[in-house]
Amino acid sequence: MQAIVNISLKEGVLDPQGRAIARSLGDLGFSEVNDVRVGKQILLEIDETDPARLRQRVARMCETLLSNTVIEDYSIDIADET
Amino acid sequence: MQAIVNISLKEGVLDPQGRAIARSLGDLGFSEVNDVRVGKQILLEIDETDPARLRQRVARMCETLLSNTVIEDYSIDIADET
Amino acid sequence: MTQNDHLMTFDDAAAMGLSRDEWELILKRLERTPNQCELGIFSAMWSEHCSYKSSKKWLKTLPVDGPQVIEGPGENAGAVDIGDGLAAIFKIESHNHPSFIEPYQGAATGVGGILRDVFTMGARPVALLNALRFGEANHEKTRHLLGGVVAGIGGYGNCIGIPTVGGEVNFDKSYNGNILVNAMAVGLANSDRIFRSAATGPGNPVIYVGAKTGRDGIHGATMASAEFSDETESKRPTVQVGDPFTGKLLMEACLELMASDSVLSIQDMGAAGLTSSSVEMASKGGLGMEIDLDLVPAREDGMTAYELMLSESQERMLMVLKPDATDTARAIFDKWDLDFMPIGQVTETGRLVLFKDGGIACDIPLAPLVDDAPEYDRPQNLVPQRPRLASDKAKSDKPITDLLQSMLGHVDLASRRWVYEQYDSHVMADTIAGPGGDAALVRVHGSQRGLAITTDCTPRYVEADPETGGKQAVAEAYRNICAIGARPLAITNNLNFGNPEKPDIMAQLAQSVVGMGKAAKHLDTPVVSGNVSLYNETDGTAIRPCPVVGMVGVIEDVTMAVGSRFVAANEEIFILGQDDSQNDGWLGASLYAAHQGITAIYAPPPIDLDAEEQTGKLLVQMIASGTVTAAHDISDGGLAVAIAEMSLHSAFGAHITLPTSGHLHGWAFGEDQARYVVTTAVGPSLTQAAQKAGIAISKIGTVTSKTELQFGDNDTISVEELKNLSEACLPALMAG
Amino acid sequence: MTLSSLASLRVAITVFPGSNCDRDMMVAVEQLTNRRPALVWHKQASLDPVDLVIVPGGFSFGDYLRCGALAGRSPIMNAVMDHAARGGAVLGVCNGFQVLTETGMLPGVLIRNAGLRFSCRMVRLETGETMSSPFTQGLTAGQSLDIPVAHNEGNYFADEDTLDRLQDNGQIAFRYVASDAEGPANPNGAARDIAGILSNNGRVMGMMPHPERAISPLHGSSDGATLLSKSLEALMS
Ligand SMILES: Nc1ncnc2c1ncn2[C@@H]1O[C@H](COP(=O)(O)OP(=O)(O)O)[C@@H](O)[C@H]1O
Ligand SMILES: [Mg+2]
Repeated sequence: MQAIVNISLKEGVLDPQGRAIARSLGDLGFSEVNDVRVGKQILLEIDETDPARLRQRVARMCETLLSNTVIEDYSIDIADET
Repeated sequence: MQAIVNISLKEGVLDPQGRAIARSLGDLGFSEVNDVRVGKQILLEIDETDPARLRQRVARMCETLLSNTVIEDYSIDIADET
Repeated sequence: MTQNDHLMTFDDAAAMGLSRDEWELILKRLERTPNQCELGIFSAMWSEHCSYKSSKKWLKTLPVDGPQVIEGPGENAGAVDIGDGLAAIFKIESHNHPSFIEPYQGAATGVGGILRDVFTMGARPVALLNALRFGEANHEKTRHLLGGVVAGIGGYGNCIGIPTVGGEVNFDKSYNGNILVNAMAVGLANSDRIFRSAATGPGNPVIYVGAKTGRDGIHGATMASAEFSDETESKRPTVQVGDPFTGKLLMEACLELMASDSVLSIQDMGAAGLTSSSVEMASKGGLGMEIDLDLVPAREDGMTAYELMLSESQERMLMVLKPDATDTARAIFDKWDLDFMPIGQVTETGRLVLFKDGGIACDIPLAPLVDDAPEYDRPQNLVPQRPRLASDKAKSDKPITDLLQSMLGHVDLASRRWVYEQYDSHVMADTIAGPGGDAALVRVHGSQRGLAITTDCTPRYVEADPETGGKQAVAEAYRNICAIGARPLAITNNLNFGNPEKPDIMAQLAQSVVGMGKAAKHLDTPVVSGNVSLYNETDGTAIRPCPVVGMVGVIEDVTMAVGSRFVAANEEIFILGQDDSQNDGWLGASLYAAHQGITAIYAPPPIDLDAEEQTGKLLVQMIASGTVTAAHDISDGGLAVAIAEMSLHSAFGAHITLPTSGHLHGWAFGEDQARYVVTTAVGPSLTQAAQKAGIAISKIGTVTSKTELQFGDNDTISVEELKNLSEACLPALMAG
Repeated sequence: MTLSSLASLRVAITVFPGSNCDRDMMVAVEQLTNRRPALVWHKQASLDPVDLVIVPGGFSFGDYLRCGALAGRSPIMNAVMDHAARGGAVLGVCNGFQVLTETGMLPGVLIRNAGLRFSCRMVRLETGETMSSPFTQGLTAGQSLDIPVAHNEGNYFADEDTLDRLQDNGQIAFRYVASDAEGPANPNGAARDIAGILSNNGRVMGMMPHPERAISPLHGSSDGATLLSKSLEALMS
């Protein structure tokens, strides 16, 4: 099964990359852009058929490795979950 | 309105980062992980009320700046779109 | 009979860049019609990039010998003796087209590729340089390309941990649609432990190591051999993605393996991947090779023989091992978590035989791939004689310091700090002089010895007079090496030109190689390696010709080297290579002329190779004896710019005496060659030595503790002001 | 303190795939102590008893995911954490600092440079008023050191409470200060100009600048040698 982990910077953490992109977009004429935040999206292909168990395992992966909880939040999407 | 752009490497393009993460997850005991691909997720806060127009503008942003279409694909999610 | 029933036609060959004659020759040599894989192999090996078909005739004229040469052109990189039983191994290579399409990855993989060429020879890389050309500063693509290329070069070099110590960046509108990204790597090895690529010993195992093969950059060598147009942009192959992390592991694993006694021959997979590596190894050894493509570690399912053979996936090597060394080798690659796979063996057949899915995917003789590779004597137009520019025609009424402000604040001459601070220039802790000076200086680890390295080319001159421009590139590199006190040893070159099928371009290529050869021979700096990049054109417009020279020199004691900054107040400033009577200078093809809006092409400054040699040698002696305390060669922007540059990053200024007659701006901004600005605390010793050696010398001023540049008594500017202009230029450009 | 006495000091340097300042650090320490430190491979799950572990600079595991993240979870770092838990001294330089924050041995995190570019240049550091620590006790508060940086992610970040605590406890070992070198004093936008911090007990230090690249006048500064040798001497006594 597939799991998607979205990792974003916690609110309040400065995102210089997002700011730079917002500025560039403005320079390019996209003046309607107010704010940009950049996060990561991690796609995992996993040998696991039970969505609940999959979610649990992926949460463990996030806590141990995939996200740094000092500055990042994560959310998990399981493709075939209802 | 908010738009979310997900940027991923095109199929066939090497993802060294994904490989290194997959290997580390394996070493950490997550042996069920078969494959990892890493992409970017860009959240845009935009002054625009018409979802269709928003999508169009964001697509333009992707083509001009946000994604490198030589090696990346992008997809756009508009929060309030039906 | 090969398994692939789908036989090729001339149309297929043409799509791969082969001409009708070349197609006919393939049919004749094979005595049958090739399949897709076979045709792909021919087209790659006969591409301009691999076969040098347009340039070979001229490359053969370059001097390649000398007592210092251990390995000349023909191997992955050249090698020269630097004393103490050590060899400096170096080469330069272009990644122009990929960098235009994807600047970060194009530049990064360029660095990765040139590093593999160097460590393939058994050398540990110790320095990286790069020669870059971008379009006009205000061109819409320049910021994006410059930002991406610089980040990519840094991205690879910084991560793998080899210092990037020098290079050059220039801007000109002829590169708007076709930038140049040339990367040079220098490594060190024991002279008696250099590895070569010729396969030996039929029956010996052929081993694939490194990263897996994917569908990236398929047929890149062919792309590098074609012009750009809007059409090619859409059918371009996927660019390769560099993986400096795997590159680092591969480098460490290969060097560890080479320290054991296991490797018979080794070749990196660069342009044309598995094709060129297997063909070159087998043919250089006068042998054959058999490979089972099903064993090649693949990143994707269902790759065809054609794709496997022509993929340019990065971080891969091919080796022939001693038959009993496989286990030792495998253990090393396991330790570094890299693929290690015996995929075939050396044979006696003189053929390349590839197996796939239980059948034969390719069975072709090797000789025609290499020996019958076409070699053209392409027609050239006569190079027009350019008139000499009279200094009066370039006259301006502005004071020298006004011109200095506009020139040093312009992208042509402004500080490159914005670029080189993105490069880790001192990892390995042996960088004695990093970017920002004349030549870079890198200490040989654990000794006092140092390597001096530089890259140079002035396309303005080459365009105006290719032969003189070719000579000048060597001469300027020579001066940069001498200016820090090192002895020039040898060069590598990267010939960047437009479409050689056009007689004007062919003349640029041929004549500049002639000039380069003459200078290299005269200055005893033979050519030990190089690279050719042709078809640098977009929609029919060629780049300004850019035959880049990378030079390596040696200094016995790095503590004796000097820099180009002023070091002490009250020292005297001299021009070495010019006498007191000179009161004008050569403004044709100069930066000054360009800044005066002169667009017509005038003759560039002539090169006097005797003067270059004598002056350079004297300077090296004067530095070794401690007589000269700082030195800077005079190049773009002439004397005034050289003096300003010497003060910019010092704590000193200068008071310069002007000539009382003649043409002041010609004198200040002329680009006459074979000259250096030097400082000394012992003026009489220096003048005496120069007179004895028959070298012109002229005292022009004094270093001052007041941080101002004073030209005569009425034209003064603060060093701080100039420095701010110079430092602000690139950051302002990049901030947009 | 003489060289021969420092030679009984046991120093280990961790090596990850992608480390690239391990050799430079080894050379620097060997030059100062006359004894070659041990290089320990990341797969090793235990450490012989040592007086100091150095986690060197580089791009461990390519810095993929986040810099220092993958190295932070390698077997050797468990051993290093045990060593630190027993009161052992640990020094992390550049990528090593990033690894130490990823393991939680030091608070905060190092994020992308504010300028979004790799930055390689000489900077000036000022020693903080610190708690008792082997890494700063040989230096005086306010002492300045010229040591180069070379990094893409050296922008120290922690929440305000953490920053206040670091400051109040004397855990800020080094700050970037103005010098005559080109460019802004703070090369990366680090909070409160922080270049290096200490752990709660002062036995673990992380710093972005590379002392091993400033050990001789030929490097343009010997201040890195000062910092390292003072630390080694303190660990000896
Ligand atoms: N301009 C040149 N001058 C001298 N030698 C050259 C030049 N161009 C290529 N060579 C030599 O030809 C050989 C093949 O070069 P190249 O195809 O670039 O090697 P690789 O396959 O490693 O990329 C090398 O030995 C190279 O040094
Ligand atoms: Mg090669």
